[in-house]
Amino acid sequence: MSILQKPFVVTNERLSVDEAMQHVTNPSAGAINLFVGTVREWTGEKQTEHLEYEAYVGMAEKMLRKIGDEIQAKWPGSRVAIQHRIGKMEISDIAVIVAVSTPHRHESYEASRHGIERIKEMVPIWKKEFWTDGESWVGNQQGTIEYSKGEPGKGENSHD
Amino acid sequence: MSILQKPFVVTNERLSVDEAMQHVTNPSAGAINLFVGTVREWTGEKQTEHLEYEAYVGMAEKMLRKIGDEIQAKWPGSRVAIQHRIGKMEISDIAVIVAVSTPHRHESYEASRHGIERIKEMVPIWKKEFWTDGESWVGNQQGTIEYSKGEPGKGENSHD
Amino acid sequence: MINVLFFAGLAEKTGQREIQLEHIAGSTVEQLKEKLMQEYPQAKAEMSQAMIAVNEEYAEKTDTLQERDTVAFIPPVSGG
Amino acid sequence: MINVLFFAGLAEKTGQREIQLEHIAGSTVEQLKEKLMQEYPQAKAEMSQAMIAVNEEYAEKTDTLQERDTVAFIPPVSGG
Repeated sequence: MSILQKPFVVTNERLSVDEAMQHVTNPSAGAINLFVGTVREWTGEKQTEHLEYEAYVGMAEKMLRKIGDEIQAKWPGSRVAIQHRIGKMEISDIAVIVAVSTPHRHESYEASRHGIERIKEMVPIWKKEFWTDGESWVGNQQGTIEYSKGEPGKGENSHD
Repeated sequence: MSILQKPFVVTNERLSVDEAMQHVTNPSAGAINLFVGTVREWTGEKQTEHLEYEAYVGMAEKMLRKIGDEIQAKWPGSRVAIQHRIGKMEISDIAVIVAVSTPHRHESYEASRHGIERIKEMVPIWKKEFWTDGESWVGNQQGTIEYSKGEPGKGENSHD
Repeated sequence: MINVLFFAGLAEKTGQREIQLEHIAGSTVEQLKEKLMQEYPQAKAEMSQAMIAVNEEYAEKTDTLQERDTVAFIPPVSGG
Repeated sequence: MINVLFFAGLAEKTGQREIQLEHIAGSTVEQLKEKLMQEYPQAKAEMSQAMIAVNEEYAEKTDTLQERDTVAFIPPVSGG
């Protein structure tokens, strides 16, 4: 069994939108929204050569499942799969897929958006950019984000 | 060459999200949003057995390209592919794929949403529902939609 | 000669998918529509709801038809 | 014994990915953090920014640690 057969997974394997979609396809669904995060070459003037993602895998998968539960509670009838790749990635590689199916299209966008925003808030995965002129971990260079208390999105000052 | 190698297409062939995504993947993209419309079995109390889509193919493809142009004008740097299947479709089959890539995630949702809304407004494709208890063309049973003047979304009373 | 296309429910109501009409060039889109509503009274409701495309572009009621135009009656769409 | 995990920039700054600490059970999360900031002064800024997870769940500063807990320092995340 491929690891991609798990709907909530953090893996070194290449991700596939077809496989992610299969997790959420079902007869009650009229709409499926797939958000795919890919490795972008240019960020302003800076050129990315490649990226490396690191994760606290066990906890990250647990948090992905938690996000899935949140979505299913908020959008009844939805199905969710969230897959994140880690390790070295080249330009245009798929880093993350959020797949959500719902009966109607409006909620598929809302729910998918909720998924990716929550990933960026609470899932312990870190991106290291390898620029043409250096390297850096993303997320803490500015020092503007402080997690002072408890779970992100629940604490009083969890996100800048 | 498969017809799916055209980014804006109306076809009898099965659609593939992997193939649609390939049309929009590029080094400037950090986000790809794929909206997938699938055949839903239940609409309230009514059960769908299958669907048939009919199109004015030449004009429909022209309108899909026009929607792509609208998106690229409104969200600079975006790339778009829109593929619509016609003919007989079973439950869970893919009827339409809207694929949009953008540098950042927010616009990928906005642009994709614009795409599917415009399809439902202006592209000459018609759905016939084959219910367990009868059949009907969708869109005009209510008599509530009147297209009195010119292009939908441009005329004064184009959409209910 | 002008080519006229019917689709979906309108094709079923008229029993036609495509017809050719002579001596129509010079008329407006609206005049053609009225003429066809008289010719296909069983499809009158659907025709009045339909938009009109000329040569694959949505047209205004007041647009004038020309020889060899293709006119399509577009019932309310339901793709997607 | 308590297990402590460091990730990403914090692993680089401390030079450690995982350490074991004795005689910590009974302390709060905040007390452990302060202790480690003294032990790894070069990683003080990163530690103060980090969230703490205990046994794979985000913890409050005032939570009390127990024998065999796994404590993870979570620098600001950047997945997605």
